[in-house]
Amino acid sequence: MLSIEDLSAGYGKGLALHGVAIKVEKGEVVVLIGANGAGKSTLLRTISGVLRPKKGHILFQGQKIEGNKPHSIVKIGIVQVPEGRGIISRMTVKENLDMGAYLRSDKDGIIGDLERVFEKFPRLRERLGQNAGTLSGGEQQMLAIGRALLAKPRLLLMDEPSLGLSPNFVEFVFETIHELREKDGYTILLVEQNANQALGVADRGYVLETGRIVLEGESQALRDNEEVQRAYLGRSARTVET
Amino acid sequence: MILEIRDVVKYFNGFSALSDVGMDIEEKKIHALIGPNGAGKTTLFNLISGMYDVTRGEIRFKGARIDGVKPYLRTKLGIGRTFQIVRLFGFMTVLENVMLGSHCKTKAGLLKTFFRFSIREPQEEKATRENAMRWLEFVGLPHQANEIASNLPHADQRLVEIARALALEPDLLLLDEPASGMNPKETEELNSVISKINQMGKTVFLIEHNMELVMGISHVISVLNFGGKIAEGTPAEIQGNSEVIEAYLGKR
Amino acid sequence: MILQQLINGLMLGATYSLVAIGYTLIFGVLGLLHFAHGEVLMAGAFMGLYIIMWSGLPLYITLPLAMVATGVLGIIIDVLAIRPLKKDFHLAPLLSTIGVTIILQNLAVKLFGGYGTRFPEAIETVNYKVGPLLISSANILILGVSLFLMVVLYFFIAKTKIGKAMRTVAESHTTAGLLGVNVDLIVLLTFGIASALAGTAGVMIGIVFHAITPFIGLTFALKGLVVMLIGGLGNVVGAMIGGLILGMAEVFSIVLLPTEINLQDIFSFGIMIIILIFKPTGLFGTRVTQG
Amino acid sequence: MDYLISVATIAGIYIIMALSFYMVFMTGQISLGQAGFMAIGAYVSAICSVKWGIPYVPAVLIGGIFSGIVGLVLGLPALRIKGIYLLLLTLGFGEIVRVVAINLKYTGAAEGFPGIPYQKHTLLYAYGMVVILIIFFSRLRRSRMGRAFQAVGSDEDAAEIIGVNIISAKLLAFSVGAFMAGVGGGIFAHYQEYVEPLMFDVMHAIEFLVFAIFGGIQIFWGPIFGALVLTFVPEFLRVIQEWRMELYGALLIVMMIVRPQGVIGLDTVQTLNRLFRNGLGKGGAESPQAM
Repeated sequence: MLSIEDLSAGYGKGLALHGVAIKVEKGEVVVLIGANGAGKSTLLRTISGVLRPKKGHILFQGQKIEGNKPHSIVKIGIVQVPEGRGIISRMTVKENLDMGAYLRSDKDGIIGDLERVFEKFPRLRERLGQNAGTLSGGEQQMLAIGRALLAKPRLLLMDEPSLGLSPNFVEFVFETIHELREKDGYTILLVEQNANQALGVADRGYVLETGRIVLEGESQALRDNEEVQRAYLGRSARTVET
Repeated sequence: MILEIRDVVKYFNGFSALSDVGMDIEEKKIHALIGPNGAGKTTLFNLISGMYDVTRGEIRFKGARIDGVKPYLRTKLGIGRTFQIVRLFGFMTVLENVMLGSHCKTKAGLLKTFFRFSIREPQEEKATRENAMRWLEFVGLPHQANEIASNLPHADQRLVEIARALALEPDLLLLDEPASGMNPKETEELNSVISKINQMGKTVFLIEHNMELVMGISHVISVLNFGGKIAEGTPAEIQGNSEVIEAYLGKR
Repeated sequence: MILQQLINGLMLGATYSLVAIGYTLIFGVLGLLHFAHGEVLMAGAFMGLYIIMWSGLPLYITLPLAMVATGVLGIIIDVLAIRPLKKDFHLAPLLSTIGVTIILQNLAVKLFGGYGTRFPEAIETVNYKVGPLLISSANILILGVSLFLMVVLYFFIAKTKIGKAMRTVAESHTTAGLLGVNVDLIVLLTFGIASALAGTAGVMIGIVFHAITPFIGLTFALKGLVVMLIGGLGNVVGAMIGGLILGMAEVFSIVLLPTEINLQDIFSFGIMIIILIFKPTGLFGTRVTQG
Repeated sequence: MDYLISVATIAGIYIIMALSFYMVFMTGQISLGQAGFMAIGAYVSAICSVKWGIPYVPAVLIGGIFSGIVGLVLGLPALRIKGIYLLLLTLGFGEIVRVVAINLKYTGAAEGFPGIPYQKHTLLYAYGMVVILIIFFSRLRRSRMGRAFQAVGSDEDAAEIIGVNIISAKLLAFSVGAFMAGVGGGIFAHYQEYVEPLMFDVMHAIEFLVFAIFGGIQIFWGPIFGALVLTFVPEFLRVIQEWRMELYGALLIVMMIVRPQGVIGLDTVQTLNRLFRNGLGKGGAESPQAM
């Protein structure tokens, strides 16, 4: 569905990604893990068109999309739940959700999807008229996910959805991701620091280190891989004892 | 103890970024601060250097309270720092950037700058320049002295920033993610620079995500998660701490 | 007497509001102080003047035409002087619009001369006596049109899809893009709307004062800026209310202060400087209106 | 010949004004009040000469010092605000100075202040001042305070963490800039033999800004170059003279798009330095800093 070849990108003169290649098949949950500054968010931002790639190709359903503007990327069905949630704090929860359906004009479809979002996140219905800026972190994350779902994504990109959430909400976010895939059949590309839990809900994963893919594989294999532990805690293979 | 952090609390518009954090930084040690994104590490640095004020709690430097003291005065007391995203002064040469580090150790005012009869370089200026040059050599970049700072490669800019902080001859050096965006070879160089700084008898307090670097050079490591300290100890202790592993990798 | 001044103040204030809304819209969406906004108003006044003179059509047709023409001018400014700028010098947009200011003002002096140009009688002057008050048809027109435009704009921003998109862009260009909003288009539209409002204000100033000069831009730009500061940067409702406040304050200052020196000129600047020093976030806070 | 001298004299005064803008800009503050400071210097020195019979040099200096003090006072509130707020504050200040001058009977109000003794060696005095300023800025550039100013202009927070007292740096830059503008005003007044409020309106402040921005704002040679080129070239090309202001405007926009650092940037100076050294075969024995 999504196939990235030899992608290099970065801010200013420097490069944050060096020849990255990944693939996401329809119906899969794929996770990108790696330490801070490894280039995970840069990769998502490049796919979404916020950042122009310096080299390489991004193919979505066989179609070249690199260099397109963000709004046209959304139009073809790649929707991102941005890092830091990207809530429009000075609008109400309802208006935020309306913005999710910005490019759609099928009124009935939107109403139906809105109901499904409320089923998933009943809390949002209660807060409908409230200013989104006053929501708690967890509620904002629900709003961000709900809003993205309203755009009818074919591929959902999620940038660190568990970041800054309390442990209970972290749990909830991963349950939601699991459900999105199992029940609703979404294809998801996920960026996470929370490696164990992310690999728990994903089919496959890639490990990024200073802008390069250093490891890829099935989730279970990655979970047991010592390299992954090392990347996070700097342990040499010998001292691993988990 | 060169730096004592006592029950520090920081709120931003009602959100608590740090809650009751306490930490002691021992003199002449390399002390690392680690933790997942958003744990409050940079916030703590900003409180120490004075970019933010604490909501509650106190910070002592060499025994005297510094919370509430203006940032530039803390610098004068001997706290130097670098930033997560490099902040060099772009319109200036590398050398000038490092010379700025000596600002609070020097005196010449505007009048003295202008009203002098000799066309020779003033003594103080010469000393400042030579001092800056020494620090550039220390980080291995003397050949870049006259380059415009923003034209340097990223890793070199980081080193210049460290040289600038060193030029003010701090007793405590705060390094905020010095290795971020560096490749393994550059990280290696950085590693040796940090060790050298420590060998000169300076205390280094650093935030870093590159665990190989952290585990390799730190004497003590403190771990922050959700604005609170969850662990502290030697690298070996931290690597074996299950709470830390969970904070980083998540629950299994 | 007081009531009569109140009417005059409201009328003056309504034009200020229209100017300030433009400033505040552009500031909200782009974070840019559109220095040339006053000159856009001046250009709008002259375009209105010529449209009225040449076409001889009634005002309810020529005014919208002038609005469209000024809106197009605003869009041209965005395309030529704002969009091509490099992003890494944060003062570039401000300095670029200062460039636009110089060009527009001096072109106007060449085209229309440095002195006042008589503004055609766009509407028949009728004075209505309501009790002790004397209300002219121009008064009614200006108040009516401004209030109408403000209400329409308010609902446009609060309720429509495009209005919400504008507020999203005002909050973050990146987020807006990720939601499918064509950010460039919204910015263009914002320039268009803001400029059209300034054009309206320009035509009205022509109708009230019967003459316009190439220099009215700066005067009204400054008033508009004062109003934007009163209302808070990026706050549309604040700009609406702020305009009325300044208008009335000015009118009353003429009544109450000694007349031999023209203190009212200093008056607005005085207010501006006091606000800048003591409450730079404005009396109503800095934000875009909420729905 | 007389004509050439008069153009050169005006250019010299403009160099002083462009440098006064640059002085303030070094610390990252944009001032649209430089014409106001110029006016203060012009009027005060004129009063000294005309009313109290003080000789030329002290009169001009008193004007400059008075302007510097006003700069200090205006700088105090200016410390609390930045960016466009500061721009508006200085804009308002400039206008207030002008309006006060229009109303001040003591100095002839709007009709102007005539009878200022003519200084026939103005050319020498103006360029004498320019030379002093060049020495000042080149010494400043290689000094602790100069670097501090630039650091504040480039990144306030980082400058403070490095140990710079940003408050005193900004205040100092503001009042020294005002002093320069005041001296420029004094020289101007004694060359024109009379002054009137119209000479110091906002458009003039903007003109000084254009000189500096066009020439370059990374190093003091920029404003000097800008003021010289933009004064001389229009004088000798009639077509340009007529369209001078429009050209300034377009130049400002184009510069912002193509080269926001101005014609003379640090890179230019470095290249020249290198050529110069290689040409003389000197190697790197000189102080390694860029001029």
